[in-house]
Amino acid sequence: MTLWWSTLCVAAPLLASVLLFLRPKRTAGIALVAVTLVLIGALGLAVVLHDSGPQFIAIGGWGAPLGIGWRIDGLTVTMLLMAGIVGWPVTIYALDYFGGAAGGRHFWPLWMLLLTALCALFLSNDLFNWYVTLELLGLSAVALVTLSGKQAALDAAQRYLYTGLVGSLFYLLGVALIYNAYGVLDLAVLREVTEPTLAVWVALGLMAVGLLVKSALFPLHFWLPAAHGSAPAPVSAILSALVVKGAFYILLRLWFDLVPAALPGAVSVILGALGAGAIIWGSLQAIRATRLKMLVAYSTVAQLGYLALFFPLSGAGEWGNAALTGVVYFMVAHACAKGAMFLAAGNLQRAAGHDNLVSLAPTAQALPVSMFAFAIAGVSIMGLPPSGGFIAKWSLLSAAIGSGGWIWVVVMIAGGLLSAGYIFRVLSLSFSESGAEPKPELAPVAKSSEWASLLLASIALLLGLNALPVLDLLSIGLPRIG
Amino acid sequence: MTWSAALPLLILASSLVTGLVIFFLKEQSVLLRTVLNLSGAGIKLILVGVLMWGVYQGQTFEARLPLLPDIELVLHADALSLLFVSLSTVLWFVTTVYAIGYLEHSPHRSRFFGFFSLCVTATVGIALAGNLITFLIFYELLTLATYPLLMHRGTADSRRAGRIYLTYTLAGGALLLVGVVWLKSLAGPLDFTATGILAGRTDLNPDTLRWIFLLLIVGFGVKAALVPLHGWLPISMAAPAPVSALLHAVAVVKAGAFGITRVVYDVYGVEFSASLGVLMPLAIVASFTIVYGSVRALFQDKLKPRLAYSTISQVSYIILGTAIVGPVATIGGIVHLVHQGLMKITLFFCAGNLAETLGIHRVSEMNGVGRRLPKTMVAFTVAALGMIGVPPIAGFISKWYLGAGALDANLPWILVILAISSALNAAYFLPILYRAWFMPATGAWQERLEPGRFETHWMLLMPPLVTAALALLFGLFANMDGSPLAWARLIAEREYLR
Amino acid sequence: MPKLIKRCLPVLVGAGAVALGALIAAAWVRTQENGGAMTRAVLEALPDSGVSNPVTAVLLNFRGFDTLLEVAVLMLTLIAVWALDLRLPRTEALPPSPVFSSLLRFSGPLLVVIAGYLLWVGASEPGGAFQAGAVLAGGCLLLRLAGRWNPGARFVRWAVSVGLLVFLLTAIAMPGLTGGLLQYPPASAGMWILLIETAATVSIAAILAALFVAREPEGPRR
Amino acid sequence: MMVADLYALVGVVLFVMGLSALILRSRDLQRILGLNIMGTGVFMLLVTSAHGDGQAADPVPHAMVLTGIVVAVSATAFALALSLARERHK
Repeated sequence: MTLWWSTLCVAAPLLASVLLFLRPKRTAGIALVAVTLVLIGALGLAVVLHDSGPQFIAIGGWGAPLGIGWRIDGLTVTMLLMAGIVGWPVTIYALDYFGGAAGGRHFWPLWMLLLTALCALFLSNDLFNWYVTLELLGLSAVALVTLSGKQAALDAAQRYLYTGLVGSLFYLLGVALIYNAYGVLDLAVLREVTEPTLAVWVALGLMAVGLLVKSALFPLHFWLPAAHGSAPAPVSAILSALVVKGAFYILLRLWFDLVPAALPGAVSVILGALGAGAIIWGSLQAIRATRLKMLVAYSTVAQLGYLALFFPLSGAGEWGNAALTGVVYFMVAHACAKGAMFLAAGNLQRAAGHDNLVSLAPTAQALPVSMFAFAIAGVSIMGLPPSGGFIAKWSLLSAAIGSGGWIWVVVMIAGGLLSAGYIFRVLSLSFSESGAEPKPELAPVAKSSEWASLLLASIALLLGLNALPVLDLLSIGLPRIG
Repeated sequence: MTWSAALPLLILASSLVTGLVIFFLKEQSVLLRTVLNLSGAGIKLILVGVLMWGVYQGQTFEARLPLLPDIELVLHADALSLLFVSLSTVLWFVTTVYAIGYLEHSPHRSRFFGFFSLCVTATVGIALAGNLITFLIFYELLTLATYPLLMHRGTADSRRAGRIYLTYTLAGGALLLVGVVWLKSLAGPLDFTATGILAGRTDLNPDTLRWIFLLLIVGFGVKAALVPLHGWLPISMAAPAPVSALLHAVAVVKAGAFGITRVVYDVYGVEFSASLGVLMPLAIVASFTIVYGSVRALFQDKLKPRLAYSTISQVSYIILGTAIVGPVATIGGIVHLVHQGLMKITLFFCAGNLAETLGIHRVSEMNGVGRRLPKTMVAFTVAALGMIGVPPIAGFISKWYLGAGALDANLPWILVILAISSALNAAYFLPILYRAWFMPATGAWQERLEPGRFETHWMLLMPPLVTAALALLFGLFANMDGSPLAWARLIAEREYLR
Repeated sequence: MPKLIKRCLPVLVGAGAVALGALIAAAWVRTQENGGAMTRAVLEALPDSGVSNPVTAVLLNFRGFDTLLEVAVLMLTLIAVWALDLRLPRTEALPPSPVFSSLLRFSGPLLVVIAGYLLWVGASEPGGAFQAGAVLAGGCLLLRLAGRWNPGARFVRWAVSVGLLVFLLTAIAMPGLTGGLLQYPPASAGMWILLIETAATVSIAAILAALFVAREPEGPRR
Repeated sequence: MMVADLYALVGVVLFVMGLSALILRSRDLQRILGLNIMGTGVFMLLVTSAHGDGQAADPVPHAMVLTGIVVAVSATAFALALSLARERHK
């Protein structure tokens, strides 16, 4: 049965992309069905995991060294569920957003291909297969950014493309080095074989640089704000919530399987420092941003810093598990919250025709549902209870305090307060005295769009009420740390 | 889900559900909103009554919801939580009536009452919290729920007040989070137990415990308006009157004081805290706050900031009671939690009436207002005298017990502090009473009151009278076994190692 | 300040590049040979892979999933280029010259035969779908430049997607036959691979030609 | 063994040259060329790793290179189209 569910996750969106390319007329049904099938596939896998633990699938029936293998454990299924949960409201939002527009008919096949790449990436357990999925993911993301056709979007897309390709080539060079040394691409086999030689260090270094570029960690993030800020709203939601997580997921897998335990502390501390830099710098830029979508994009840069904090915390013995649950929970909660934020920001931009914060107050008051969604998502981004972000922040904090990493505690607290700085800057819009200037006439925003952003935001909230089901799922086949 | 687990959840749900429904009500459906508001508050009142009766019979009520593998959300009804939950529910019902009357024609009322109900849910959650983590969760929820109320008017200075309020409370909340996580990683589950979980724990290194205590106290001190952290309170007077009444007498300020009481009694245990030597600095800070608040209140010409500074000093009585080791002082501190709530809310209701009906904001404009608003000013006088500590009214009892407690713990200087602050209270309340009753009216408002008509909207008049009467009753019949004093005695017995 | 950076940037980047190169080269030289375990595994499994050319076996059987995603990448690129809506000037036909038309008459069919041969020989010699597709695309462009061929939108869309469609449908159908995703029955593996390769050739030719034209054909849909 | 290492060395040099060209040059075409040279460098390395000193060459790197080339082609096509679109917009 595992085969059927996992194939469903990959084949459904791929088939949908071809059908949408052939006959783009009936877009609504096909795309929505495909995303629902991905969700069903992920839920099916979750059930199978509960009954019989982690699964391995050899594609084409060939054994590990020769063929490509799929590894399905708690982490994989959590990521697939994340993709499905965020994908569903985004698809509903896009139905209305791209309704009649000419750009619409290209959005659907690209979005389905992106979803295929994501699911294939989460399932895969093979270094080179990851390269191909990364490439498919990167190119479809860049193509989606260009959809708005504006000059800013094209410039941002080009910068995004170049950095993405450089990142992929660095990753491929790392794969070449590993293959030259051990002659095998499957991660499960590699885990037993690798020892900390120079070749492995250089290969991992190159792969890490490539993946950090593609997941926009601090010094290598310059392409993200412009790309996410100028893309259409559903595209920015997909980019910030899902695409950057793909590269980080691979880094996480490599960290567990290939990185030898005797990693010098300095490397993880440097990564942590980059994360801290991302949190501080990203939040400051967000506080200074003049446009709403740029604010949310810089917030993504800041929140990705939290992910990098995982590395210094994960080496901390029995606290490592708290760090892992923290970082994975953070990825899921951030995906839902950031997706909802971009959708809400999109609603405000469509209604007002612009998104500069200075004159957005009347629009904010005219769209209470979107502002409510933005507020709930903001609560999760700030890590305040009762939200998923709080659970993630709690786990990371307890890992940091447990292992005595006081700098990381200070960084996380400062990050939380700074994020409150820019989130409440937006929320105070809905309280400003708007009686004075005349009511601007607002473009109609579909109810379904507003409720889609609220649905995604409340999922981020529900994640905070009871973390046990997600953590039980996550612990199946959890790679032990240290 | 037995009845004993369901009741606390029902109490929470009664205001949460009505709040969420009110959010999505249209602005014009006034009747439905009022009915929902009052029924929500009414149901909560009844449920809390049932809860008190149940606890009185010896039943234990506890709801446990799993949150993380080693952490649970616990709602537990013990004597201390009952005191605060009953106070907040009664005062909530009264404030709801007042708010409906006060905001009769203002915009955004659905949004206001939505967040209003979220606030009460958070306050009741704080009261019923069974462990430090649940307390923290509802504590942060309270910040989020009160921010929109503070910003309700949307004027420039209410936005400034909101910003300052957020900076203080979020910073405090962050420190609190670090303290709680640190304590959790050291001491495991932090369920509140009568004489403190850490009481017997000599294995933990005292210095770390002192650091954690500091973090917790600063976290709670922000909302309890201890001196260096009180900046947000006077500025947040820009909010409408029911919100100021809510912030000062029931929700935010009390949450901070209640937090400190929980930490000292049920987390550290009062003897263990004394042995750590953390209570003396707390007493000193509290005393300084008492005097500082009263002194600043003297110079405030505007009525609401004066009441704000008076609150800063009054809340520190509660913390002072907690900081003095001894059952008598504990009784004084805990019973003041209730008495100060009643008296302060009366004062704010009257201030609201003055502003709403006659447009009076400054003490200097209050000459002869007693003739124009006799009932309101009677309530104001009762509450003001109670604040000063004049006998029959409740305030006297808590000051009496605090003084006796200080003598028991042979800390005479605290008696001096109490005397000074009572004098200062008199110094800033009596002139107001003198102006209102004995000075001829100079304001533009009409001197005589036409007979037969209420002096102001009945919904604005009833609440202060009810709370003033309660303050008087709790003062006169303090020794009855249902009164807050009896509850405080019950709590105090439990808190000390026999 | 920026002028200073502008002047010493090349030196900085050069030094960094040399260091990086030295590091990679050192890592490469230092690694001992991996002993060719993979080669033995491939040669061992070759007989029941349905083809005799090991590279094609790896490409279409052992690591078939990579190739499936790769065809998706090609199709994705075409959609992306069409989404850019370049509106390039329509490539008008070259003026009719006897040399060009005779070249066309001779090379057109030849290219198709070469493409067919490359496709067929892929099973045993170096060749296969990508090489054949590229040659076929060359042929299509020749016809387009001669203005002889302007296919309709419907045809182009079907030609572009037939490769991915066939590959995906066979991949999904395989569990029915052999119980494994993309696992061909050993007996008829060669036949399945040829089917996929043919469809892939058509698609690759169509995609590469369409990429050259870079203009979404206005079909009946407009 | 020397010859294989020579090819590997050339591959590394190409990679590094392509990278520095990409960073230093600002015109689109030069950057796309830089990217292609980097890709070729990596493919050179992959092909050298297939070297089986004497017996048959390892087919898997060859397949990887084939896939890599197709991906490089599509990336370059998209990059060229994107720079064309930007020119047209100005």
